[in-house]
Amino acid sequence: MGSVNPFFLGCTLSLVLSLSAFGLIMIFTWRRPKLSLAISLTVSTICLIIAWLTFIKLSALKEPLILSVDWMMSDQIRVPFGFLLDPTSLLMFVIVATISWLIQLYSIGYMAGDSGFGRYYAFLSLFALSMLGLVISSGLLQLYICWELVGLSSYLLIGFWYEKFSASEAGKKAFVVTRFGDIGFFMGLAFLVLNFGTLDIHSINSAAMSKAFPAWLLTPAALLIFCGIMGKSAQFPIHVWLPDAMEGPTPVSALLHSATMVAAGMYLLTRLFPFFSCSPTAMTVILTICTITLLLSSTIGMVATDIKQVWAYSTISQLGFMGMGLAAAGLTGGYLFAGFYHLTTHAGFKALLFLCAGVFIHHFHTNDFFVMSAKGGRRLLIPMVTVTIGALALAGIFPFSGFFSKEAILAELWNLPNKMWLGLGLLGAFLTAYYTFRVIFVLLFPRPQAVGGGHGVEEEHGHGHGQEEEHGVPWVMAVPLIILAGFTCVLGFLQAPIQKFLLGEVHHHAPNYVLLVSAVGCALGGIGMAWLDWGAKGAKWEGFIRKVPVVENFFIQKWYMDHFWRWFLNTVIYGLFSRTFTYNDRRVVDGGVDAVAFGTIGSGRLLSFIQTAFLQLNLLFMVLVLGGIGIYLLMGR
Amino acid sequence: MESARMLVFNQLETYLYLALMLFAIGLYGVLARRNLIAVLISVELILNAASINFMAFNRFLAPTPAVGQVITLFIMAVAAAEAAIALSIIVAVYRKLRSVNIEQATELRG
Amino acid sequence: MNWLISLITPVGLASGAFIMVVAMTLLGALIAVAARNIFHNVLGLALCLIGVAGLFLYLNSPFVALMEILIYVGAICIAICFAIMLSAPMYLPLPPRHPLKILGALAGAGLVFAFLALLTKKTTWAAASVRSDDWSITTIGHYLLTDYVLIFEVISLLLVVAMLGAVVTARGGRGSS
Amino acid sequence: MTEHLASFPVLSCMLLAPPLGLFVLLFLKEEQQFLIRVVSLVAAGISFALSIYTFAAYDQKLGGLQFVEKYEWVKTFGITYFVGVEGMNAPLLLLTGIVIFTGVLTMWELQDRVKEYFIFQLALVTGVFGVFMSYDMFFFFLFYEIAVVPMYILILIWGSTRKIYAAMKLTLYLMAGSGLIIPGILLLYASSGIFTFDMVRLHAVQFAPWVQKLTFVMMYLGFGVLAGVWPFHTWSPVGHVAAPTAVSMLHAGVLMKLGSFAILRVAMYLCPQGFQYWAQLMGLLAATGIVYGVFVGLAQTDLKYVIGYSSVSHMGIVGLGLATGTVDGLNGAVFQMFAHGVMTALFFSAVGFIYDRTHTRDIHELGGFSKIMPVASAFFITAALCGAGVPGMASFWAELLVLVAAVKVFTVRGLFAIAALVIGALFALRVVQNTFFNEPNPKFIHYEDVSPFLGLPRMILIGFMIFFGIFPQVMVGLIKTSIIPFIQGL
Repeated sequence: MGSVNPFFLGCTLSLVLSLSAFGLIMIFTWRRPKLSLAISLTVSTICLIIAWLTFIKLSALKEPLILSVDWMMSDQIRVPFGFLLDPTSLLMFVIVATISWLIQLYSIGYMAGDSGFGRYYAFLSLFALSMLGLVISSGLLQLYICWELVGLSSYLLIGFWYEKFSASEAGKKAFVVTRFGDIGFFMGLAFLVLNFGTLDIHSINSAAMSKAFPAWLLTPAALLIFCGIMGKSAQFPIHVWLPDAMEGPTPVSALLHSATMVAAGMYLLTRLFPFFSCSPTAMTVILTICTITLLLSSTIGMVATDIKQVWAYSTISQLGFMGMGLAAAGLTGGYLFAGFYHLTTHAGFKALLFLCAGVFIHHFHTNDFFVMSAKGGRRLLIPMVTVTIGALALAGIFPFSGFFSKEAILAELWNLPNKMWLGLGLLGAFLTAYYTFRVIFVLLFPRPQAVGGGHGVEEEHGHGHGQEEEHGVPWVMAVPLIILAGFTCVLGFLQAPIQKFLLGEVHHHAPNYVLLVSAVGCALGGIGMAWLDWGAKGAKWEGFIRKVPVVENFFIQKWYMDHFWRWFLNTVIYGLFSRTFTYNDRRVVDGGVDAVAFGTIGSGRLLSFIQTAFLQLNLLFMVLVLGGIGIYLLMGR
Repeated sequence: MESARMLVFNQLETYLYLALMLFAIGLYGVLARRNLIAVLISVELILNAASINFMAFNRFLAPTPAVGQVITLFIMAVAAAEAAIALSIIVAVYRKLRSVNIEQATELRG
Repeated sequence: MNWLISLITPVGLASGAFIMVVAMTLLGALIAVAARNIFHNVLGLALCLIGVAGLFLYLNSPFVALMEILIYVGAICIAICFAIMLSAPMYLPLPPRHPLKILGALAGAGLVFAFLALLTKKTTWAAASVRSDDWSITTIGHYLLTDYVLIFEVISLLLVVAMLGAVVTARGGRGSS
Repeated sequence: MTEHLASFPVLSCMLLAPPLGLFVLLFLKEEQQFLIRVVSLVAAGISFALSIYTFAAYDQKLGGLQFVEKYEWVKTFGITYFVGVEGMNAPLLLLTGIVIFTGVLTMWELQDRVKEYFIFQLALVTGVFGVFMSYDMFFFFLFYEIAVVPMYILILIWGSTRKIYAAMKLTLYLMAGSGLIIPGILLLYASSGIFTFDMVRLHAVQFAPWVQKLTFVMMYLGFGVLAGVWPFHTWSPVGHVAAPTAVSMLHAGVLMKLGSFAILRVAMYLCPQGFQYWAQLMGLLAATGIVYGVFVGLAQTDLKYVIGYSSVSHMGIVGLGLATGTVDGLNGAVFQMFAHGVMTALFFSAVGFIYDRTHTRDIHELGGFSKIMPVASAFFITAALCGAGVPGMASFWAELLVLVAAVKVFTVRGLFAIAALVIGALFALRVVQNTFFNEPNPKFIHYEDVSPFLGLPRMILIGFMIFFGIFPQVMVGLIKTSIIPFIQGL
């Protein structure tokens, strides 16, 4: 076995180790927090090292490295197990490994004393396994498997505090809703494998680039696969699971929202970018859906009072933004860089924002940022600074990372012939800045009397309250914040190197000053608007949207999407199909069988009247019949 | 010899028709009589009809004339067994129903 | 008078005796099924069986005829007499005959008779080409203990079982003494 | 099909170990409970070990029938004792070994009529092993009936909810099925012209099309009853509910596979034209069963009913795979038989543990069991996730193969079956949420968790499930060796 590629070995090792960490903890050490932590963190560190080593060793790679072995070889369906190591996957590999390592570190503090500590780390290992497997997998089917595992681990982690009804409900919702999208993905895969023959990402992309796909195959397959992306990346109309997903522990939300679960969708879009861009129809659909998502989630974010919910909606809107960037690039023949770059930067600052929120929540035992503010949230210095950095990045302010990536996406939108998309993108940027700084200003300028503006957000409980009185932030929680804040600050200036790494060359555009000014203007306008509403001395602490109560209510009700799905589930699935089928089973199928049984018994009763027990009568009939038959037989002779 | 063969008691059919009559009379008894003992007597008639047939075939057709006799003996043995059982059943039925009328033994009526 | 003289010839005597035997058989059978008194039935049966024994004599086997009288008349008829004594008293009034039932029984018996008569008539009875004329009792005994030994044993088993069964059944089943 | 004779009668030993154990049990006293259990366990263990051995020692390169034993039994009727292993029955023998072994361990705590219970269970298993390894139609049917009949007694004596009704219903259904099978078998036997029950030889006979069509539909319906084909499925949830734990395990885990396996082995193998004629109907019924099962299961409140209907749905996947008549589909169908068997056994094993303690299976009354019995809950949740088609478990691969093949052959039905996956997930998670999550019911708070010994059988089941989930090629490669010649023979 001397000829095994070391990279293959390394990648496999990281997956196997993560899996065995999960298995070990679940089977043996789940009752022992310290041991579980040691196992999980060791594995995570090894994965981190492998990821960075692979990244560094392969950074000068010209051609994508494809390593694969057979996994399951049926007749027409062949699933290889392998890795496609190209710049995109390498970058993502590093990001995932880093963020999951940071979150494991952070969770030491956050989850300390929780009764399910060991289980928590087992699930984190599973999450790492599935996400690492996802980003480097060479075939779509392997990707789909990891994709489902990501869904599984997010289900387990969102519903981690299973005693709480809302948590278990949210976990179920996340799994089922994303599964709803995955059906499309699966159908797309089936369609593709039956008509194209292979699900190898590289060959699909090469075939797409050489226009080997007929349109009848391309567009349906692309749209079906996009269904899966919609589910995972929480795009309209199946975004409803993501806001609820914050029922899990906050580090999980950070993981989910930054580098793993939701990123998986956009990552897949990036991965199959050449394939998708061959179908303008599909790209237009994607663009439309992402734009709707962007606006929808930004407007809901404006009225949410739960800090995690605001960040959740901001995630959805940023994902929509990435999708827009990719779709626009696809339509104009551009590059995948902008969207993917935003995915990268977003991973950093969104993890940062969630971890900061986690510190606040951990400290104040509430999710409502109005209450945090009243209790003196701004006195927590490190998280306050870092959350502001994250917010600035999210709003797209120079020199933070978000600025650069948003500029890149807006540039792609600029290239579209229809400028409506650009306008909507700018509107999204404005709203993003507004709701982000609504949170920041509320935290910075507390007004104790205003508590109660919240809508009864429940306290996140379940973890130990041992260090209730302990002031300050434990270092295991602070270090990840600082690291991530550092990333957020520097990542923007690495645009050119990253672009070179991803695309192999740097595409210099002449700076588009109109776009620059309008984008920055929108961001600053949003911040200004937030300042007027929430920050300034005489601000009313009322969103400008309150002037139109109907619209505000519409936003507070989350565009009635939750209501719609709830209605759909209760009335159509449970009420219509399930009830009808059950009734049919009981009455028609079972009833039919019982009717046959009773009919048999009844006819037996009926016929039993013939049994008079007069033996001679029976015998007489017998004799008569026998004689008759005998004579009949003899007649012919 | 020729005339001897023509004699009525030297012809197979005579015995067959005789046995047949016996059989029909027995059958009539089985079908018509109400007394269980009378039914048993009728059954004995039927058995005898069979015996006669065997003996007749034995006399006129069979290659080895001992075989039919052996079988007739068997029939007698079986008839004896049958009679013993049937009579004991009759006694048991009488004890239970205080009657040997076959039409009153109707416990199996559906 | 010629026929009277001819009666005294061996053939004539044999024929006359044969007619008597046949008459005994049929008369006995008719009494056995038709008489209303159950005891008369038994006597009719006995008469019939003696007739059958006579037939067996005509069929060339005195041994079987002897056994017929011994077993049937001697044993079975006596057993039936016992059964009559053990069951319903004979002085009880008999229920009236049911004409429909008689008619049905006649029809059934008649139909079967017709069928079998037709069968007898239509069949060509062919004798075996080679026929031995060994009618001796020795041969019968020989057969019983060689070719038919299994049946013989089974019959003896049957008799034992029947006897036991008769005893058990007549006793009134388990538990009663 | 080439045949490779065995030097050591592995299969006969596997087949005879349970009846031998049964024979020993006859001489034990009811009071010697421990000894009774040990004897049953040893008997089951021998079969289990041999089934693993055949699975592992089967030579995939050589292919064909291996471990063959063939003795003439009744020459006049052409009946031979003919057993063997090939790719399609090796997994099922392994499955039977796993389920009987874990089943005996699961029933370790049984107190009521222990001796009789294990006697009947071993008798049942003898039949199951016999069906899976027989290549003679006479023995096939004989063992089939042996497997079916003890079920009646097992449910009637050791069962629970509505057991008399359930046992009667199950038996009548299966007997009605047999009533269709026997004429089918005899028709084949009579019209073959060679008067043999040997399936390999019968396979070479070209039956007239009408014979094939008639026989196939009779056998499909007859065996389909046991396989839980919609709409002949209603006996199965009722039966599962009434049966004691290990019997449910055997019943849903193994017995239902007898039906689907028989459809594959007898009906499709001997009547290929009949299969082609009826494939559309098979596909339709199977797809209906898949969708229907999950929807009905969604409305159930009894844990075992829920699992029962999930079985209907999963067996629909087996049926759909068979109906496709492609290598992928059949691979998937056989794999699904195995995966579903292990999964359902785990399901019932976990439910049985909880029911034995709490005496309720109403999901509204249960709740928060993850707090009370974390290990028992983990077992059930694992099974539920497997049922929801999560990758990493054996059933994922099976469903993948079947569904993709189904999309190829019956596009619309295949798409419906895929869409049922989401309801399947909802269905599994709803039960998990109601039973194991939320606040615990205070009534049950003091119950103890699974002991390591009783956890062992469940761990074995999970182990197999995950092993074949991670290394599907071990299974698919084996199944493929027999499916590819099978398809070529169609």
